[in-house]
Amino acid sequence: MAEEAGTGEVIELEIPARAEFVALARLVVSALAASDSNLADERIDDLKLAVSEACTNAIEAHGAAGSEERVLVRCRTDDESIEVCVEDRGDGFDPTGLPNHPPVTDPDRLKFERGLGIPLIRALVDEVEFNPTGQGTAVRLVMRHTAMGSRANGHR
Amino acid sequence: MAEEAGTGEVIELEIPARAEFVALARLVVSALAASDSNLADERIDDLKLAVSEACTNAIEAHGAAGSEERVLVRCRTDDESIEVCVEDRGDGFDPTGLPNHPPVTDPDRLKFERGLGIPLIRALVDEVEFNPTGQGTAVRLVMRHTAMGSRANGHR
Amino acid sequence: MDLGLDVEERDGFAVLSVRGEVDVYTAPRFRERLIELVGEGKHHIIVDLEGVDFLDSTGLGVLVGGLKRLRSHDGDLFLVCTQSRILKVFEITGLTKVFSIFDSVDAAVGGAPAVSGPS
Amino acid sequence: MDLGLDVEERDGFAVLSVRGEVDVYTAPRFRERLIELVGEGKHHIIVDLEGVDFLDSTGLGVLVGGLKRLRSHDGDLFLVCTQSRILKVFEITGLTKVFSIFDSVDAAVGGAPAVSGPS
Ligand SMILES: Nc1ncnc2c1ncn2[C@@H]1O[C@H](COP(=O)(O)OP(=O)(O)O)[C@@H](O)[C@H]1O
Ligand SMILES: Nc1ncnc2c1ncn2[C@@H]1O[C@H](COP(=O)(O)OP(=O)(O)O)[C@@H](O)[C@H]1O
Repeated sequence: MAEEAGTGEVIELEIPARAEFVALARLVVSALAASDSNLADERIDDLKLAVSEACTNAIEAHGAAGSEERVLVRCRTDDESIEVCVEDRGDGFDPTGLPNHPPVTDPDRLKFERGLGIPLIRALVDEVEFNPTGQGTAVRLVMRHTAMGSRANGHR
Repeated sequence: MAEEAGTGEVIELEIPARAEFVALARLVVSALAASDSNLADERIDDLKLAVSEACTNAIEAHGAAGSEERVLVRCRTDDESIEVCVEDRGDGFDPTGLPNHPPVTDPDRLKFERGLGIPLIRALVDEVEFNPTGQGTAVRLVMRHTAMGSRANGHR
Repeated sequence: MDLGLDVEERDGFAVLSVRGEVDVYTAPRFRERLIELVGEGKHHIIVDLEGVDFLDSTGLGVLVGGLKRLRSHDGDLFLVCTQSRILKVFEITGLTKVFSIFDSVDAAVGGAPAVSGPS
Repeated sequence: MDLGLDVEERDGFAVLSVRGEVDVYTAPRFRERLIELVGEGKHHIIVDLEGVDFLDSTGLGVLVGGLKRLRSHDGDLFLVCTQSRILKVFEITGLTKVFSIFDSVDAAVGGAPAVSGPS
């Protein structure tokens, strides 16, 4: 849709903080990314997955905080990249303080059914920031047109 | 997506007032409507077309008014209906003052390549309102679950 | 969003096959292609809408404009369409009485009676 | 959004074929179906992911939970997956070393060497 767009088009989607709406965020982001002829299909899939993880976390944060507010997904496309910002009104968290998983070779690894979302996000997109907003968290995901090497092996 | 949703879920999409983004509005509305098991496919198509017409008019109104602002598409789903409101920042208009087309049997009918959007909208949805907002126009489209008879023949 | 526009010659007709979504964004390309064809002297055009997933009033406007242009050259514009959701748009706007609509390109080329059209 | 969950018996394995998108919305149904199967005494389960269009960390969590549960019954959970975009999710998270992943249900049933898996 944005193939001939100028720089800095902004598209916003606001969804209820409920699990069934994450699919809508994926749909919008992948349609936008697909209209950007500078992004390969594989990188569109990566962005879609990262957005899905961020929206899932946002919705869970609203659930934990008892917030009835909606989650905002703001997409910005320009000549160099597509940026997706997922803003929630949850209680925030410290992304540097997340527990490390045991190595996959350790049988204890199976104790961890959760905690895979943020490592995935970090591995999939070119840039990620977790910003406290005062009211919650804004997760900013950037996918650049010139694949600066997807960081598929860069997670810890 | 909203199949198990309670009443009054609100989803908002804000798009740049550019022709290439109308497809995104269609995509969101049809995904939402499709997740509502109470709407038949045919009525989903009707709503999608009506929304597309309203967004096209909104974008053209922004173009005419020189507005750089975005167009807001607000969807509300509840137990009885799906409602889509398209809000623009254009110069407004009088929907009752639109010219009547010559009857289709009149050769002069071919002079009219335009003016088909609002008659289509009126015919496709169960309810339509054109509300001046002070800053532009809000077009409210309602599709009810119990087909109260699509008004396919009710246009003038 | 891609709009497919393929042209083929069939027994003196130019058959323009449209694929994808015809809306305010893609309609200008459709209009230009039609005008180009008329400019090349094709005055009997069949527009095949079987591959169209979506068509709104902007698309109808392009077709009405094309028909007007062709009539002024003593030509004609036939449509091929069997999809009910596309036909519905013509019905609501009364344009089934303006366009000759056929079930297939073969029917349109072969001069079969139109499924609907001007009387 | 529908999640397809079909179960079939194959030579002592229960084959659970998943279709559609596995995310935070649909994962609970997937988890329940797995737990149900284990409860019915199926301790050798093959999860066929070939019909899955999307799988996120919630889906991975369901599979890890299923594997843990089956191992505690001396059973196992095998995966069938050849789609690169789905395999990628297992690779990034290191789970290719945790699950035995096969090219086809036949290969998984027949005891062919896994394409990847715990060493
Ligand atoms: N937007 C957020 N707001 C508050 N806490 C968050 C947010 N995102 C992540 N977290 C915290 O970080 C943890 C790890 O997240 P993640 O890696 O996605 O795994 P999971 O969601 O499966 O626990 C979450 O359990 C949650 O406590
Ligand atoms: N949202 C709007 N804001 C301002 N004017 C509008 C709006 N919607 C429709 N109009 C006016 O009504 C006219 C008829 O609209 P429509 O029936 O959709 O046909 P078309 O857009 O092809 O002209 C438009 O040409 C425009 O002048």
